[in-house]
Amino acid sequence: METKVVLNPEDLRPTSRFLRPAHYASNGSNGMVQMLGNEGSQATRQPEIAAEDLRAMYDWMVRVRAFDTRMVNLQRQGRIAFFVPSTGEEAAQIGTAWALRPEDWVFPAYREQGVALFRGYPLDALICQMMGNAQDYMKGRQMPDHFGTPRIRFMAASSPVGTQIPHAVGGAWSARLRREASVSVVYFGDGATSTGDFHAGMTFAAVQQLPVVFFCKNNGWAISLPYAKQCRAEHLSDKAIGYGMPGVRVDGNDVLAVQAVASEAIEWARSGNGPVFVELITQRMGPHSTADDPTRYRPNELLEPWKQKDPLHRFRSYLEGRGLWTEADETRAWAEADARINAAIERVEPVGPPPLESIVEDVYAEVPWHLREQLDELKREG
Amino acid sequence: METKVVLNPEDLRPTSRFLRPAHYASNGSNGMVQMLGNEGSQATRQPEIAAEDLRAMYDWMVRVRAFDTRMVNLQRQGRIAFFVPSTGEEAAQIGTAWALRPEDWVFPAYREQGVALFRGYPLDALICQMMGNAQDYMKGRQMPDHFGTPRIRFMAASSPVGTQIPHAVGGAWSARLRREASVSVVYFGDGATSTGDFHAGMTFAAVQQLPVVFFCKNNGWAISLPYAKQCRAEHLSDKAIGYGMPGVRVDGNDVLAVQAVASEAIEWARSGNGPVFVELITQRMGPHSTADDPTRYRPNELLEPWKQKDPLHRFRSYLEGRGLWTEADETRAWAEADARINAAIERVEPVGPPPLESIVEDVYAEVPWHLREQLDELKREG
Amino acid sequence: MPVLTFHQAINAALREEMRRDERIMVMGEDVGHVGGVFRVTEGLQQEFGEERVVDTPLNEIGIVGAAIGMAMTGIRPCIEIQFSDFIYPAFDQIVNELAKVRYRSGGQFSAPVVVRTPYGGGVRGGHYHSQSPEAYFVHTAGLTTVIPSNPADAKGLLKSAMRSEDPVIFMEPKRLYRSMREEVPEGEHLVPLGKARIAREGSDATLLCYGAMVPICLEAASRAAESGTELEVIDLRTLWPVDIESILASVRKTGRVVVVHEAPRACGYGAELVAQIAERVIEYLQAPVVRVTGLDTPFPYTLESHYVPDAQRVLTGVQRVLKY
Amino acid sequence: MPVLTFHQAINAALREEMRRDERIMVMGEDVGHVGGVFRVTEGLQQEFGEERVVDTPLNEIGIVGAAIGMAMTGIRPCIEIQFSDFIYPAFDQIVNELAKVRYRSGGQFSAPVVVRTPYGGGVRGGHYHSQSPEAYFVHTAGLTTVIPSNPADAKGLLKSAMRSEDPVIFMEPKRLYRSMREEVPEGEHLVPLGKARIAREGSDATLLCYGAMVPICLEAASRAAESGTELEVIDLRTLWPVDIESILASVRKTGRVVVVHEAPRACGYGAELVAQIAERVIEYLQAPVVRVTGLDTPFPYTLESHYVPDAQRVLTGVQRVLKY
Ligand SMILES: Cc1ncc(C[n+]2csc(CCOP(=O)(O)OP(=O)(O)O)c2C)c(N)n1
Ligand SMILES: Cc1ncc(C[n+]2csc(CCOP(=O)(O)OP(=O)(O)O)c2C)c(N)n1
Ligand SMILES: [Mg+2]
Ligand SMILES: [Mg+2]
Repeated sequence: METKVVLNPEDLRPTSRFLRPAHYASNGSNGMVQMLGNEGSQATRQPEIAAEDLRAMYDWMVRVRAFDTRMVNLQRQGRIAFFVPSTGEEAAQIGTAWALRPEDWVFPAYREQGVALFRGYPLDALICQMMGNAQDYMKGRQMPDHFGTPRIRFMAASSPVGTQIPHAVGGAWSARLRREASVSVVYFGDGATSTGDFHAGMTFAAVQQLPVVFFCKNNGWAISLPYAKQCRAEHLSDKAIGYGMPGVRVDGNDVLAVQAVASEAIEWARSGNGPVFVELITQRMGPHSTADDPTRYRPNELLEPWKQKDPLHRFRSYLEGRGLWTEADETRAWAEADARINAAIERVEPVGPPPLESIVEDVYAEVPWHLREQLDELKREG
Repeated sequence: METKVVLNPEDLRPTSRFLRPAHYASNGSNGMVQMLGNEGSQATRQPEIAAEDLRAMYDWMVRVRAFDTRMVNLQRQGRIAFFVPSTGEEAAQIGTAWALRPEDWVFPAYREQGVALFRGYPLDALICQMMGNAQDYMKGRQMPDHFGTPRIRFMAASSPVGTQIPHAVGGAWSARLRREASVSVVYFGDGATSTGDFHAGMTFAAVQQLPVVFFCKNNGWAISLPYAKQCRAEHLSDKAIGYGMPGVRVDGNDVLAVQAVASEAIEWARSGNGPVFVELITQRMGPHSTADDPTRYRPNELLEPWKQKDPLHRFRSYLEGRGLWTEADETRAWAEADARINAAIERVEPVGPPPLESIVEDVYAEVPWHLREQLDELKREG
Repeated sequence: MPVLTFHQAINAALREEMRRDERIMVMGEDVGHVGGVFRVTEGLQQEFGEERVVDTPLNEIGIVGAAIGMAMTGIRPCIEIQFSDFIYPAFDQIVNELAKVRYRSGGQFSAPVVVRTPYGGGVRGGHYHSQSPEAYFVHTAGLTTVIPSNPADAKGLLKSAMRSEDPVIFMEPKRLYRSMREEVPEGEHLVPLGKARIAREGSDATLLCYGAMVPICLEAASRAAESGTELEVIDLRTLWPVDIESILASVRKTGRVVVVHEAPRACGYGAELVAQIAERVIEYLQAPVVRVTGLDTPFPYTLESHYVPDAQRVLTGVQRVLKY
Repeated sequence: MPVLTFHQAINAALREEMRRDERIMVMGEDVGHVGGVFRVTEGLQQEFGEERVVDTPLNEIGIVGAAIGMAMTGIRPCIEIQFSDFIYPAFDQIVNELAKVRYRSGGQFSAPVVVRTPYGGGVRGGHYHSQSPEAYFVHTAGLTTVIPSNPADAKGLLKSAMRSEDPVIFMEPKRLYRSMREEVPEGEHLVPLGKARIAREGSDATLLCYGAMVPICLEAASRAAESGTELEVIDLRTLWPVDIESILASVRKTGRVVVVHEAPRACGYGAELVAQIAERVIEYLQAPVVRVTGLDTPFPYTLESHYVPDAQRVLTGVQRVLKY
């Protein structure tokens, strides 16, 4: 099997030149960082990650894929109303999440279930959120996939695209003010780079040199809009130049490259060097959401090459090549993941809806008079 | 006297490489285009502008400066309530305006009196706008400096910074839809590049490859905020890269360079090559507005070098060097400009306020029932 | 007459107007190639080409801002904001620009843009796919706000909006897109802006409503009729400038009024109706006007059915005005 | 007690709270080095440093958005929007984020941000330096909207706002910044949110007002008193959630009400007051509530004095309720 490493060894050192603004600013069309070859070829240079951890990384990717598959399934059966799948984006999620410390803050979009699970969002609670039931941390107030909790420093997502970007900047700013050595990371898509919120966030982060890392998952689509109609620049990472910020492109289906770049970016930011923009090149393999039919706008041929680049497949080949993964491991990993999910569904599906009273709670810290009245009215009328 | 031309002769041809995206995208810190030396030194290569036109150009710069000076004066005397001076930005105004055709559309900010006058905004009407009287085209509805009229394809300015940027993009788009060979140009400041409207306008213009030219007058300040706190990139023109658009930096106090770059950018856009971003490097020599006291935030030393680079002074030296301008010309130009302005003030100052009825007009095409009622109420109450 | 769903009726209006008037163009997120996430603009790009039906980048400032620039220079954009919940990034362009272009230029420029946007609950959309922001627009001088309640009106009102010289916020009750079908007149069917419609005549009390609340109010009226109470249902159609005469005529007749909307109550559109009625015909009122509305909370997900008024809540409101 | 102008009183509140609570930071356009275009934040950067008092780039999305991120993670931002006319670029962050963070997260996160912003006419500012957008915020569930009318309240209310667990839109009547001076209690002077103030007692009619309209209403009341009419002036202070009890008590006493604000009328805050009164105490009303407000037009420049209510217009309104 052919091996290749595109990333220069020099580039893996904490404050290597690859994150120096000058390097990136002057080289808008620089190459994409890659460690795993396409289609399962091997990296010669081994990542600085223990064998057990590499196995765990893959295991996590399996869990995320299994969760995704199962939720789409539940939606088809009408057991949850909606779902936003992230199939194809497992490496982008687990690779970046791996690079975070517990004290770091995550500002997600709606396609980051894997990041949440990895950080310790309880599976039961996550499924409760999909069901919007009484045990959902969100109290059933939001559509599926709009979850979060301070327990794992994972903010509660909203739907408006891009709004979380300035929040993350504020999170990083807050950390600096509170002398906390944390980094804020924010996830968003290619589409989000067009929003005013993106522009605001990038501008503020750069001017203030805040410890924030922008993870842009360029999955090729904003619902039906392809990249070329979203942005005229060759690469989204080119945008970083205009903000005076380093911008990096990484193969988002290569979990080792993602982990390496993410770690470096995060530690760069943590060390006070300012923000970094990371473009993760990937592909949304499923529909935008369960309400979408991608066959109306995305030719199947377009997906074929991406199927070859499946992040699980590539990483598994690598692990197998190093003798770290076997067919038996594979069977066990999937069986365990499925079993865990099934058990969780079984546990939480009987949970009922949140109580009627909750409809007026949390608008303010205390329920004010007019909402008490409106609740009373509801009770009388209903 | 030393002569120098920084601009390559090659660069003055309509579709020269200097507007090729690749050139600019890969060279974020490219030099600033300059034709006149600093402090009045000469350009060896003569611009392709007839001697009479060069004289007229300077004459216009005098008129703009004279207008500015007089309006600040009127404001101090309480004869107008407010004014936004553009002293120091005459070359940026006349150089760009010179490059426009009558069929082109101008989307101004509030600091473009010179562009308006040059395009034929009647002096009387402009002063009426400053006074908000019955003969103001705007019917006295806006603060001074918020003027415009379709007669010269100069849109009515508003105060929110940046909002005119997507309008200009729409104007260019409209021209393309209507098969009109016009270009839309939009003026805005360094501060405006931080707005969401800027980001929207640049993104849409680039993706649609519209005939629009972005004239960003980088005068160093957004009220009290200096460039370094607005933007971390070395140059505003670097921003163009992230949109996949050519970006050019030009000495905004060098009317010949401004005219050359503006012409090229405008004809580039007119020829269907898409949008161009032009950064005009200048300095706001006066206060942000008559309500501002810049001594509170701008050290006087900072202005000194800029006084040397005064756009009128530099261009006059050049003209004198070529034997195109004499002391007598100078005296006459100022006298004529002042006389014209004084005559206009005298004519329009007696004009009264707009009639009370006008307060409810133009909210809609027709005055609706509720506004007729509200006017009646006013009349009864007043 | 063809039978069309609500979304087909809007599609017909767009198609007919685009055929009639070359100046019209349509843009928004996902409106072109796939015909919109609700398929309302389906087939338009195929018929009118990519120049007149445009998929835009994800930025509402750009959609509204570019439309204003177009409209000031001779194009008639009919733009879509994918959900009215996502209209706020463009709020500055709408409030400070779109609504004020004519006034601030002394009538020299105008911006006849139609902003189409689906609104309201009933699709399990939670906070961000269910909002009813009409009051923000009614409070903004210079805008005309229109909300149709049925396919025929949707077509006729949208055609009028597209011919208006003023900017129109055209809000579409998304829950009716596919759930309501009826005969829709072909061709030149124009419903004038600023005119309400008596959806059902009655003399015991008046229900003032619009959009998705009209079928709810009609259902309530049918149920009330079973027990002999005759409710008049006024479908306002244009929220502002509102057809005040039709409202007053009905109030003079019934003396009892219930205002129904799904938007939050505080400073909602219902408040303006209450105030108008109180100012003009208080002497006819036999009971205080009752507001049956959404709650002053963000729009919930699981408890949505408690949030949006239904026929039962409307009838409870009716009882309150009848029993006063 | 020191005599302070309105803007000095706000400055004092900011200064004292920043000394008391390290978590507070201030940011906005031009608020730092020069202390704001109205000099309200003057001297704060000098005292608290560039880290806690920040001049931001020109983007309101960023100001509000970053403040939300800060507030969710333990900082207490008190931000300035230079003029309330320029708050709309941040409208999405305010309506969809700031107001909903607590609700959508099931109470797990909150965003206690204070948004200070000068509003209203009286400074010859035309469309874009005179607007009164309070109704937009009152209509947005999750926000508390506060408008002080005098220096002492400005200080006491702002201090309370900065201690609130909920986001507060704090609108400052810019025309009073320098024109109003009075004694302001030093130190721990807290005026509770949600409590109105009887600015003048009277029994013939009630004037409901806030912010810059309070001195206007007081002037009207003095003039009315000369001819023997005793007007009660209620300064609402917190617009929402409003102190309904104080309003109702006054209405029960006088039976006649004039609501005064400079914002446009349609769906304005006055409409909500009319509706609340009509719903709760209609039987006490001896005349329909009259609204004396700005016009439903953009804010004009030259004709500004006709647009903003003055004592004369208030008195005409009073005549209408008295003579009904
Ligand atoms: C402000 C706003 N406008 C429109 C939408 C509707 N919408 C939801 S997701 C989406 C596309 C987002 O694309 P991208 O940022 O690339 O993220 P992806 O879904 O591909 O992960 C759009 C247009 C929205 N949620 N918010
Ligand atoms: C959206 C918005 N925010 C704030 C303001 C207040 N303001 C007026 S001008 C200005 C600075 C503009 O700077 P720049 O764009 O560089 O233009 P310049 O005044 O230097 O010509 C600011 C902050 C505004 N008008 N609009
Ligand atoms: Mg995407
Ligand atoms: Mg500037």
